[in-house]
Amino acid sequence: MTDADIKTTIFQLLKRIAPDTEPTLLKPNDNIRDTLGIDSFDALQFIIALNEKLGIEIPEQDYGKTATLEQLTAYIKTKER
Amino acid sequence: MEKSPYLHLLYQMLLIRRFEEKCAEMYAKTNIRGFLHLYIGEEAVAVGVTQALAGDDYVLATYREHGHALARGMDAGAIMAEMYGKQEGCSRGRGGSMHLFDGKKLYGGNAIVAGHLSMAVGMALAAKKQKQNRIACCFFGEGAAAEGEFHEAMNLAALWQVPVLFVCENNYYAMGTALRFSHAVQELEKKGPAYGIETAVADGMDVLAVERAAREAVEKVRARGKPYFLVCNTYRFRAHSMFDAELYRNKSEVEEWKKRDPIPRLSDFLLIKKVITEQDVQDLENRVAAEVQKAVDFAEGGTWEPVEQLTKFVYSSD
Amino acid sequence: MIEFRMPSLGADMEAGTLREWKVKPGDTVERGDIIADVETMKGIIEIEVFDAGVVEQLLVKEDEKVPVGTVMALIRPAGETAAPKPAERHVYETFKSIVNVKEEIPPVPAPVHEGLRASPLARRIAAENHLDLSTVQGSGEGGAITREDVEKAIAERDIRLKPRPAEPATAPAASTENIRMAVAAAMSKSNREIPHYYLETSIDMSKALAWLAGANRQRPVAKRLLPVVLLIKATAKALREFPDLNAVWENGLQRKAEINIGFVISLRTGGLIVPAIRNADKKSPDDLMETLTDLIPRARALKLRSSDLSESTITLTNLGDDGADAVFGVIYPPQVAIVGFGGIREQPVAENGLIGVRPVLRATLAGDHRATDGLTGSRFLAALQQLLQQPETL
Amino acid sequence: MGDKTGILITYREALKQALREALLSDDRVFLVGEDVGRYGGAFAVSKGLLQEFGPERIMDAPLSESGFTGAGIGAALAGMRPIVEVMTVNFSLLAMDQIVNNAATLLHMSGGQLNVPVVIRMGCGIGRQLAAQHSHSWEPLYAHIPGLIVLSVGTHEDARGMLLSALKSPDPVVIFEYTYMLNLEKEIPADAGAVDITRAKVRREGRNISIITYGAGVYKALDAAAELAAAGIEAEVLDLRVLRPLDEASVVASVAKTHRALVVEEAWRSGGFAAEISARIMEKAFYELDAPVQRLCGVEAPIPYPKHLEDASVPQIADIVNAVKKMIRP
Repeated sequence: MTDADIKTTIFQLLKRIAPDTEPTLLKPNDNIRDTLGIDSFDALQFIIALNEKLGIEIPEQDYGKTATLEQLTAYIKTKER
Repeated sequence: MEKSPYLHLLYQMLLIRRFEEKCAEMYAKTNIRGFLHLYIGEEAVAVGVTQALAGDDYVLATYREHGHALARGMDAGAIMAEMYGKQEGCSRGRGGSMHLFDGKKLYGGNAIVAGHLSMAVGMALAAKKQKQNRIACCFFGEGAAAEGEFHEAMNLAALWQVPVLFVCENNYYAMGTALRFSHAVQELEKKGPAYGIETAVADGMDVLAVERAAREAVEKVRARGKPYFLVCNTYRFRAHSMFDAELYRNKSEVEEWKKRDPIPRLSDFLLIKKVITEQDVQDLENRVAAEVQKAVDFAEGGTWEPVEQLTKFVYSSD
Repeated sequence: MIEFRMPSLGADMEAGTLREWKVKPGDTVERGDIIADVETMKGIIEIEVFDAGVVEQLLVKEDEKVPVGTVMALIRPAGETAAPKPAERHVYETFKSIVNVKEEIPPVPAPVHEGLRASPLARRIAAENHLDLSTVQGSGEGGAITREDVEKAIAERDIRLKPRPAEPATAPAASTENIRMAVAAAMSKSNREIPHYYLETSIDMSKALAWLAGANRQRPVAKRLLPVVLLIKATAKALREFPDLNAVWENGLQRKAEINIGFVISLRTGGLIVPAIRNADKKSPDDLMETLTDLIPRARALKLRSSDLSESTITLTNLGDDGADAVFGVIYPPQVAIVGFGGIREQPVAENGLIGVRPVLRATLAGDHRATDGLTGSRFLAALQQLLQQPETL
Repeated sequence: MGDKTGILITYREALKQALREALLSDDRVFLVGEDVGRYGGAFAVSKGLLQEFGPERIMDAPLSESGFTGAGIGAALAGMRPIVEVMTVNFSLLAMDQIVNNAATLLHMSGGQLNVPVVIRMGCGIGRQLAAQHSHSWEPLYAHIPGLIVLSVGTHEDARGMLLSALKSPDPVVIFEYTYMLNLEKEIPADAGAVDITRAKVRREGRNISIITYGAGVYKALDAAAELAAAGIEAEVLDLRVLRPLDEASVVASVAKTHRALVVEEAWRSGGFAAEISARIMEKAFYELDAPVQRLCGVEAPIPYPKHLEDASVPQIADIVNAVKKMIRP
């Protein structure tokens, strides 16, 4: 997957979890949860969605490594075989 | 003595007897089904009373009504066809043995005991209201006299003063229950006066006696426009219906009554008086046999009502 | 004839605006069916019907605002027959096949759009499985859709759609203003009428979080639990011992048999929605998580049902890890208490003469002083704390 | 310990054994009705009982249905346990005033003081070519009346057992017996006795459709179900047995299992008991239905005498088979 593909997927999933937000306006280093106003519940739904869509499992201790768009994209790439 | 009126009485009784004997046979052969109540032994009552009635009088009978139908002049073929269930029957086959109807000659054929007594009162009431010279004549058994409807009808008829002749055919058994077990007062003739209705008793095994009593009764009913109660004591020689083991009476009783059989009684009387000859009797038998056979042939040749017409005649508009 | 009236969905609701009828005259409805969307101060709410029958007449037009209690529709009870009206043509068509089977069954006209022929059982299974019946080919009499058809269609769909596609992002326009007004009205009423008392306690969450981390490590992503389910469960269990807090104040204190926790969900666009988690004390943490997974997205999409909203016996507000340290809530009338949880913070804690760092949660209780006193509230918070020290028992 | 070996018995004999057992087990029990004694019972059900129990306990009554039914009610009020035989349902109309206005109402009208433990038996049904005044299915008429317990004897087991349970009832019980089945032989357990008169009974299990019926419909439905089984359709046959108070739960349970219902009865369609069953299903099991409930009922005409028309008047086995097939494979 290219960075662009990953980003598109992230945006799609965020839009589904939080339809009333505009994820495409996120800047690479924005904290996703803070910027979009996503609480822990929505965050978990997002992680579940990533798991369903991409087969990537993010353990709880790695939540800190996925705070921004940039971090998340990188994280997903490392998890991809 | 004139010959023909007597011969006519004999003919009618003989026709009923032979016709019903044929019915019993056809029932045994399952050409006739359902309930079949034979009148054999009681012929003198229907025949005797009918002589006194006019053609347009209303006649109502019970489910033991083959005799009344024949005495009223209904066609034997139409009656037999009815018992076969054929659409050429007098009730289009819908009624069978218990429900013979003829819009002019016989208003049934009523199988709920005593249910037709008050209808007779109503028909007489209608005749009265329309100032017609008709009367209603209602036949019923002594079993009916135990029903509340008997008492209600008697009271209404007397209260309203309508021209109805109640004829109680007392054959001493309501199905299998003897008169003494079903009536506290067994003299049925006592029940009429209780309602202020003139009452007479006739020997129901003697057609001449019945005819005499009936003529007097009918004359009074027609002249006064009041009810009349005629009790005819009689006996049925056959079982209540074809399903009857006759556990309730013994054979000797039946044999005793058979000695009073109304048919030989009349023919013997006429022979002794030399009103008729043996040949006359034989001719009559032959004529009746032919008529019964013709009725059977008619019934056999009849047709079945199509199933599609099952719901016909539920309403007048059908 | 049954009169279907604008329901009251809370003590604070005085009127509602009909946004959409989900039924039309002639439709058959069963108890529990959603028959309308009504916009209230709380948002668009799906309104249930509580009687079975056939919709005879709709009396309120869409976009009309009517007071609570207004007759909105007439429903003919099941079994009652009505004089045939042209409006009922389609019902008649649907049940026309109930004829003497000895008679010839008349040819059934091709299904018209509004008269989709489907058996009640097929409809029920379809509804339970979110299957659109118009996509199903019927094999029954006159093309009617039967259970078999529906079950086949569901099986096919489930094979086709895995994972499920994203829901179309067409949530109804949030009526933020209305929700704001509802919160305003309720909170004003509360502040006016309820004499609040406030209590706070700090709870060491290290055992609870450790248990949770352990539990989540063994679970697939989709089954992970959030700390809040432990808070809900602990609150519900503690309430069993303090029934005076699980109550309403209406002409005196009235305890409630069920523990239905009103769970505050804040909308990103502003305002709050408080659906009820029914019988929370009887639900396992997994059940609670499942309930939240159902309720929260629907709440945010303003798709709650009336029954989701009307039954809570106490309120719980949880600020979560991004929120403030502590929250002192305003009681939601006619309830008599609100429990508040702040964010879980790493804090220095003195223990056996030493200072350690522990995750600490500040739990608060606001109580209606007419109903209970501070002593009851204190004991309740103590019980809550105890329960959270034994997370495995929750 | 019961004797479970089967004995072959006619419906008539089962009824008689029940009568005999009732008379033996309780001195308060007596039988009254037209021709129950010397004649041996209009349908020979009580044949021989007069000889065994004497005229005090087997009482022949004159043709006076209203009178002796009322007397039965009175005797029940005053401590006896009368069994009133109204020969046939058609004559019961003459006694209906007593049954409806007295037996059914006294308990309620007296504020619970006067109960009426009378049992009223009557022959009924169609199939003997007895024409319009002697062929009736008026179970729905009686089932309409609160205060009565209305039983329909659709099987030999019930013929043997229902009367005994009815006599235990503190309230008036009307029992419908089917004259058409009197000569029919079936096997019942040798120790067969009192049966539950509160519940309907599944006479045959099935999963594709419920044939709900009573009385004369039961054996017909069972025969139809056997035929259907050969065609791969498993029909459940539910014998309602107790028409009032109706065991609605069993109806709902069966429909919830099979999702289709055909109600079969010989009574006329309009306002009949099948209509009641159908309505209950609509009320309580609508969302279980995978096809519209169907009824097979008597054709709405007085019953005619000829066999071919009489047969066409009420549902027959072939009609049931055809109706089920149409419902399952349209």
